[in-house]
Amino acid sequence: MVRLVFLGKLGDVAPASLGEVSLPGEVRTLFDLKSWVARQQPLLGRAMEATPTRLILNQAVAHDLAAPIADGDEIAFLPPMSGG
Amino acid sequence: MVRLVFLGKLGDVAPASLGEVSLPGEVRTLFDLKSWVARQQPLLGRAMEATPTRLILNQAVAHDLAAPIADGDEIAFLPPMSGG
Amino acid sequence: MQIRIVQQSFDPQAEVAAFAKGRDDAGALVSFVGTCRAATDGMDARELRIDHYPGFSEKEIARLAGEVSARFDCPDLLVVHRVGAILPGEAIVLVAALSTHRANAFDAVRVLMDYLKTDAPLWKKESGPQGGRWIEPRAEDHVRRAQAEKGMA
Amino acid sequence: MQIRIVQQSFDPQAEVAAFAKGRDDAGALVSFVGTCRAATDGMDARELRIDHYPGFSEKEIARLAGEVSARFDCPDLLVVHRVGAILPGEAIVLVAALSTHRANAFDAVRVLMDYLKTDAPLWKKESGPQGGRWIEPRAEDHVRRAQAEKGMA
Repeated sequence: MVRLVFLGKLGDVAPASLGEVSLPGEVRTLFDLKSWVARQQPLLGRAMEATPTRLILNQAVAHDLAAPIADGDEIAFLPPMSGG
Repeated sequence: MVRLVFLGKLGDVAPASLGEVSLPGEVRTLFDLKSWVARQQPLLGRAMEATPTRLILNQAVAHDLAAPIADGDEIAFLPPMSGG
Repeated sequence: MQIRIVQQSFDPQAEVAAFAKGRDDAGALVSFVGTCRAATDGMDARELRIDHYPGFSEKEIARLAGEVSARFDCPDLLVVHRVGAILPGEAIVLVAALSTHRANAFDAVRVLMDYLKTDAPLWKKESGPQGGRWIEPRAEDHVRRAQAEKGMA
Repeated sequence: MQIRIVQQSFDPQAEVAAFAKGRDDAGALVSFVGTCRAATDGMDARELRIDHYPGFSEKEIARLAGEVSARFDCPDLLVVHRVGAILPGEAIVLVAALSTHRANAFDAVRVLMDYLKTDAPLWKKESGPQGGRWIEPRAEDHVRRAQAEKGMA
């Protein structure tokens, strides 16, 4: 099981069912996960394509999408920020 | 009679007696007044020489020391400012 | 350095007063308050909502504040950022700096605001009569961010 | 534009709160507070005294604020300047600006402070164990004033 967090406009189109998911065995990296999410939820996939999306793995910025994911990880999907 | 105001460090060395003065007839301009003050009070004269001093005539900056002064005028002597 | 993300409406002047209290060693206090405007870009914004990512948002804002603090030798920084549903007139963000020199305090607050606009993990949504829209940094925010980075702020 | 010279200690945060109250049209509020420090330049300043020239000081500060307000398109400026005997920890000067754009408010407050340092008809005297000394603008204040004039602020 991994925990997925969708922020901002991605949160608007992500169903609650994606909050906690069991990933199939072939989903091993962040890159795999992003593709899998886009396949599961085409609307969310298009939203991630339309805007630069950063991935955060266990609260740290993931610069390399080849990073492996493991059971218990938390992965967040961040569209462009607008603080201040 | 004219009213004289000495600010900042000039106020420290100007005697209260200079607050309200009757000027002799030959003191016709701001330039004359400044020289007259320096003659009356050499300590004040030296203080005005040691630091850039601006004259204010009736609450307006006097750019021309040849400006005439008249009975009832208020003239202020301003050393460099330090606000803020 | 104090960084806080708050869910409830806050009083920015009371925060600044508490931050500066007893600090008669620091002569200069600069503060910025960003408030939810009644109207933005011709749109009648009825409500603003700000999403955050608990834990990560605080950590990232603290990292940005740390960078600014080091760069301008200004350790005394305060950031309070509101999240959740915000009404017009309510404070969204407060950034304050205490310093012995005013130039440092001005630079620190200004540059930290530039950073927050583009780099703070927060997401703003305006809701008005025409529905909602998510706000993204404008081109000028990115320009300002790049200038701030290069020391042109 | 509000310009006030005050003889008594004032609460800068309360002033800013009153200045910004009800202004949900302006999203950006920048303020600067200069406080009497316990120690200045290695001198243990026990008390500060500021002289002013009644009438003229207010008028000149209003003129400087008017210049800054026009230059940065920032009509909503507040200046409160303390005069008389001031103790460590008490506020000396408050400058605040309200604007729809934060850049204008930052520029207005910063440049107005630069102007006040060299051009406001006020005279500061520090009194400590070694006696009193009148403060004059430092070389860096003049440099900053000249830069502010040229738009490099």
